[in-house]
Amino acid sequence: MKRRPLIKTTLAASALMLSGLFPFTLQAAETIKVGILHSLSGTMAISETSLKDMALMTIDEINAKGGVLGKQLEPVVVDPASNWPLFAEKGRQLLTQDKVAVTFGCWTSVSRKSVLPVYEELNGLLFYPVQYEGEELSPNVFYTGAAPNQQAIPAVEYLMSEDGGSAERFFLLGTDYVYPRTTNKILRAFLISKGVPESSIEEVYTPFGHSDYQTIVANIKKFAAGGKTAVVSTINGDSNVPFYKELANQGLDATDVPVVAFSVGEEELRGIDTKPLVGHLAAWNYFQSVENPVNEAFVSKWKAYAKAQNLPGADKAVTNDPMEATYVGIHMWAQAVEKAGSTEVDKVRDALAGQTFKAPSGYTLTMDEKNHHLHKPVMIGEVQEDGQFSVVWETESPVRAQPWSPYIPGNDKKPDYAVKSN
Amino acid sequence: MKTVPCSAVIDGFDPTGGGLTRDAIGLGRVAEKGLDVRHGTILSLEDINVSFDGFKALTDLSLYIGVGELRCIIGPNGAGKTTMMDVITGKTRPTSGSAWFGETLDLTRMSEVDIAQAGIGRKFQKPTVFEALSVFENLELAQKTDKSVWASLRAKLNGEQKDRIDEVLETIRLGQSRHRPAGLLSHGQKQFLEIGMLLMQSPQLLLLDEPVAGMTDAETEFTAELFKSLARKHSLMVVEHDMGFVETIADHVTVLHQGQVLAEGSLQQVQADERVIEVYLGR
Amino acid sequence: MNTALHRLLLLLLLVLPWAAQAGDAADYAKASPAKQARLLESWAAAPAPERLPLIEALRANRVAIDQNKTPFIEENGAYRALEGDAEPVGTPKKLRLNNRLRGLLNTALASHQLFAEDPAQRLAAAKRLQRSGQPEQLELLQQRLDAEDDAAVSEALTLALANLQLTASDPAVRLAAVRLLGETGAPMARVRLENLLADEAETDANVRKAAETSLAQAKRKLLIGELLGQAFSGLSLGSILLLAALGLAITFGLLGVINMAHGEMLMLGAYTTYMVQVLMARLAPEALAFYPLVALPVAFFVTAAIGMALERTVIRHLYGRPLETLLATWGISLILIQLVRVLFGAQNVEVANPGWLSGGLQVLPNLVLPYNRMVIIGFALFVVLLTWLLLNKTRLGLNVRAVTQNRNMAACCGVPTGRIDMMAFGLGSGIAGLGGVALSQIGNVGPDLGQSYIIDSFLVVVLGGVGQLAGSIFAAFGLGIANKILEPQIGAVLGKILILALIILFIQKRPQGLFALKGRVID
Amino acid sequence: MNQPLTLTAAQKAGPKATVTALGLALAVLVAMPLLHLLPAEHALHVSAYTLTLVGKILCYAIVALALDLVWGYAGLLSLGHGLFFALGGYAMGMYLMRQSAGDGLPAFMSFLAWNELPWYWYGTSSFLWAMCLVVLVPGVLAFVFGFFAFRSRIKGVYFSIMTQALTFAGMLLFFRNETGFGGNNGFTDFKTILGFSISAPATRATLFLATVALLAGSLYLGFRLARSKFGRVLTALRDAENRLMFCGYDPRGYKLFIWTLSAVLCGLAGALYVPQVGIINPSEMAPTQSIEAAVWVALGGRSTLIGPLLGAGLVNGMKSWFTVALPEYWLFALGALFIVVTLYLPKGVIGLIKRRGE
Repeated sequence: MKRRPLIKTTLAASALMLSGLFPFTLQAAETIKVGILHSLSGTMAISETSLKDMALMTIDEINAKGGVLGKQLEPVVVDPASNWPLFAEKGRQLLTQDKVAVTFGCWTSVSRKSVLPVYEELNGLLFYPVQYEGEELSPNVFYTGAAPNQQAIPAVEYLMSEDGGSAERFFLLGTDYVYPRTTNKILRAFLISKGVPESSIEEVYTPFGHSDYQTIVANIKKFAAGGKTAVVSTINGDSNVPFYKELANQGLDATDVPVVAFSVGEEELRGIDTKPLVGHLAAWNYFQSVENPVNEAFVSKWKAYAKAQNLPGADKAVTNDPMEATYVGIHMWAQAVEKAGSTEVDKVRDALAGQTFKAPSGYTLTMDEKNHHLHKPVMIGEVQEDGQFSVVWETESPVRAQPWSPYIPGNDKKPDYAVKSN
Repeated sequence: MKTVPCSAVIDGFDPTGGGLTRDAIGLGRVAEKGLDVRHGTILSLEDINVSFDGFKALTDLSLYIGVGELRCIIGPNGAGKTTMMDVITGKTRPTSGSAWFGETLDLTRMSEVDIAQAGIGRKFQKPTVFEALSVFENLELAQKTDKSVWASLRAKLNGEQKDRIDEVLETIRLGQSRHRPAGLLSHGQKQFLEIGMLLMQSPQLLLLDEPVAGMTDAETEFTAELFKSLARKHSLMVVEHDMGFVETIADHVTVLHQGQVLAEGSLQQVQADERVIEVYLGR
Repeated sequence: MNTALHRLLLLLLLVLPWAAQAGDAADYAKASPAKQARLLESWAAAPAPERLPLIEALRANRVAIDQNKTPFIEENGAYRALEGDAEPVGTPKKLRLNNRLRGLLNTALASHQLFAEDPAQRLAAAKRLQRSGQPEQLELLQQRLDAEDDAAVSEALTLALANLQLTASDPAVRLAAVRLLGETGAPMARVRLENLLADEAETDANVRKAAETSLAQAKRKLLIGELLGQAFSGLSLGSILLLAALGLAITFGLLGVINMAHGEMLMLGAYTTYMVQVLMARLAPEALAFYPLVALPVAFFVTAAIGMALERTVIRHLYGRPLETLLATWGISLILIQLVRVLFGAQNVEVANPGWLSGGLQVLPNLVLPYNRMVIIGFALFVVLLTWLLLNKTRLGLNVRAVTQNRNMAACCGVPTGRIDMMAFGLGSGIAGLGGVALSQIGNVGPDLGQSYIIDSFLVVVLGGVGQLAGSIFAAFGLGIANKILEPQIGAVLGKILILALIILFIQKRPQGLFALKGRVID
Repeated sequence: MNQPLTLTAAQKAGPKATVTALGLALAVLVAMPLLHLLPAEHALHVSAYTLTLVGKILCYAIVALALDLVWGYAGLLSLGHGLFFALGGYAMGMYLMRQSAGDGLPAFMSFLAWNELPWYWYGTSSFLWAMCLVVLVPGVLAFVFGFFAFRSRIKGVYFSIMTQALTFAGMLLFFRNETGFGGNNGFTDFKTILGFSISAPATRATLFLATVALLAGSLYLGFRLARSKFGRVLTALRDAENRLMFCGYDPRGYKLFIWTLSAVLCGLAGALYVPQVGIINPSEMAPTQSIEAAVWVALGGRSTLIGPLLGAGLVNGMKSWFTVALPEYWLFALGALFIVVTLYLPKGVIGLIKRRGE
């Protein structure tokens, strides 16, 4: 009798999943299932929860307009709990048990890398909405966030420009993740190609969850004495608050040493007192403060949705870049399905190439014909007292992504179109 | 009833130092020769000092126990009796002084396990047995055999060993409860079980801390007889408060006070000593 | 009196060309960013007092232009023309600033403030110019130095001037400047001197020699600052570890509860701080600056109450089974985290440093001691003192110690052990709550706050010796300082790994921690 | 703990029932991979999802069993078993990475400033050597750590906290990109194992069977240990270490043996886990993972062999179910479960079954 409960549970669990499936299979004629794979608990919940809500809002919006191919979209929300193997398991569940047509999800690179083999094996379709390090181009993934050349390189170019303060020394500071490492490697190669000597570049990494930045800020000060300095921060979300607090309290302000961050957006600023940070920078492809009718509608819709759903902190709801990328991704997928006339992955993939969408960033974004990345505008925003960014610089037109950065040796041999990694 | 089965259970040791009868004593090591007790003392403590954060538990303590002797140690609370036992069994290291087991084994340099394997057995003040194991299993673990990990993994009791366990069970009158978990025994039974475990260990020197505490009169009487029979071939050191018990067993008594030997001799001699009277009655 | 007259004369002189500068705001408003920068540079070199309001308004980002590019100043939502009395056409838009303009504005503001009445303001301006003085300002600085009568300001101005005089043509001037720079110990001085010496930039042998001496002097001063800074950050980290661990030293050290929910008590303390901040902003905005002080008792009582409730309902059934308390408190911690996540959202909440906890004290040119860290060090010591007093000087403390040392005996002596357990657990939780208030001032306030401190807290308590308050204090500061000594040498990540390895080794040596009770082994 | 160190529940319910239940469970577990080989349309087909899910849980069950050997039987609560599990997984992952990289460098190395393989990667392209590493790395680490810890008689809570520090240090080390194990991303995107495609049903079925075999083997090993004199010495050690020393046993050897054995079992479980879930990264070493393993053991029932397996199955099964059914609230359910079990089921689920049996 000892083993029974284990099996019972498994059986019960699968039975429940099956019974859960039934009503859906009955309605299968009317709905298209859409998977949402974002962590709602664990360390990544801080970032991913709002993406789940944004995805639900977008699905509501599409449904309100009559759905796709005349069918309603039906979201299937699961919680991979910031546990990377669980991402793969849940991905497989979405594809094989729930049979979703598409999945929107993942934030960290590692979660994407975890589900990637599953999506390639089962020929699923995943939309990934976050800026990342590149070095990947899967036929089963569409990347609606920025590649390094759509975020990092323009930001550093801005810092080197007169308006950006003509920085000549660069302090590359990041959490010891693969994304900061790769980005900094690209930046270093880029800076050296621009004639910045090695001695003017310093690269420092902190452990994940690092919260004591005293030594590092002291080092920045020391480094900054050598000339006009800028800090390029790839510090991961949670460590930013202690970093900025330390920076402000040690008396380093943006006019002396500006910090440009690649992982700090409106959502992160909600947790920070921004008054001492005014003037520090962030590089993204979208800011909530962008002024255009599409964005106004987008922001007010989100605020209304947050209020209606009674989301925590709804009175201070903000939009940010990954949220916009999620929004754009879902709409583009819906358009592609309409165009393909089917939700079949291969057809939708073909239809996505060259798809365009008028995005809240104020530009009409295009899905590249070949490389599964969006052409995106790059904007540099300055932190304002109210926790918003004011755009101080932007590219003239959307930039095509280079997932295989030319600044990494060996990448010139990589094909510029999606192939399975093997 | 058999009253003196123990001599049959425990290997005798050869006071002349031949020791060819001794077998493996654990971790696969075999003592080549038995204990060297040429001068007739099995335990010599000389000028032992122990202090805990400035508190002197033992001060220049010297004590000798002869081969085959049954020595009782008495003394008021805090006299250092248990600390002395800790020193002998290697649990506490003296700050200075020497402790020799026989003529060759320096106890201050040996680990608790080595000391136990060399032949010093100890019964604690509070009976400690392996409560989750049965009485039989308790004795099985205590028996003198190779106690290394590998040996334990392969160990299987042979007929001779089983017989020995049965004998001891008989001796300590726990034959009926052999399969009961030791944790369910009464206090007195636990005391006997622990004594039985000591017997299984067949040590040359037995340290017994208040062995009859919590025993009925009959049990005490039986214990006294048991000890006396043991004393012929083993050395015993008994710490006891029960003067009646001491009187029945002891040929030699040592009185400890404030970490020092206050008096030594036969019970009558000691009881006549004025300092002892003062210590016991004076406060 | 003479100098006052002098200043008045000068003011008059400067006010004279009023007409010529009447269009400053308009000029600025119409210029391109590059031209704006050049304008600001020229203003910095030739300050004019009536320009001050404009610069201040620009610096505060309150200048807006309407469709005709007429500049206005925004005051409480209303717009007033900066020059003339035009009415805005359409809604004026704020003029954009960037960091370059902000820097130039600061410099321009400083050179205008050199004329201020208040010596403190002049001093601040001179100090600002030490960092960002431009060669064009050489003449101005010289002029101001001659007119200055306040000793401190004079000194600061001399230094600001020295920075610019390194390129003077007269070797004697350069020599004096070099000597002066050696005495400052400012990080900039070192770089300037190094540049002077590098590539044979300085040709005069005397000046070179003086520069070398000065450089060595400057380096020495910087090193002192650095070492002091390291010591301070070690102390600061130690005080944070201590605050995080102190509550645990009671719940785990004294009660023997492996309290995995301890981190969540810190987190609840921090969230209480947030709630107090929000409530005070709404109810008593004038006293908002003191919200951390108000939050202290509130957080203490909130977390203590939660702790006592947990003790009553769950933990009391688990005394004597320490490893099982681990599981139950682990469950509690999961529930508390998710509860906060559902109530407040997964995102961090904003807890701002009030004014008196922002910024820092400039002790040496390269050493700033942030106020919040100094306050936290003091606060940690205060909490330790409080705990010590509570445990050693009160009846409650006596009872707690009695119960933790021998529960049965204490019960026999009439100590209400149940109540004491509850109080002690409440005390430990309350202290954790106080720690949470302090933590909210330096880091994130989010549902996961506690998780990041729990391992460190346990290490501190174990390293110090379970049940030893003094041990925890030594362990916390020891870990903090060791961490900060190692970090600059081998980086934060390896440093942390090395510390963990050292702790493991240390425990081998002293299995009972730093402060272990010695004595007869009791079985 | 006055629990004799034998199959308590088994004794009560009668050995026959236990053997039948175990046999039945084994039969189901062996049948599952075979059913997986059926075509997907077949009514009895077991999906890859179910198979990998159960396979994962079985790996966790082995960890729980290994942890119970040291905690339930020897009284050493390790809060660092995730480290050994992950090390075994990493050793296997190294082999799998080499398999998918062919002659080149593993993918993450080529874009992270590695020009050649670090020395500790040598030989990992050989399956045999990788298997040796699976056993050796956790084994040697556990041996060295245990040797010093037991020599200085670290026990109880101290031991738990030290093991926690150990796994935390390991996690930080593996997080570093300079360490050469792929940093926070770890290893993913495995293609083949011994030349067979890792996603082929037959490979999956084989891996699953290997896991079942390892579990059955560990169970048998645990059973034999529990019945041997060694097992009784361990129980004695747990309850009265001092007495045991005065009986002439050196506890260090015993602790070291069971501790190292447990670590090696974890390593093996990790090695089977990685190809089935397709990823290994430092978060497996997070202290919370190890605490969770302790929760499985406690929930199922300490000092029994079946309890930990039940616990691992129940918690993970519920986790998989709750994360879908109640994505936002499942932590409440899980947390409440821990509290209820510790408060009302001190002997775990197995204790409950036993009480029912009576």
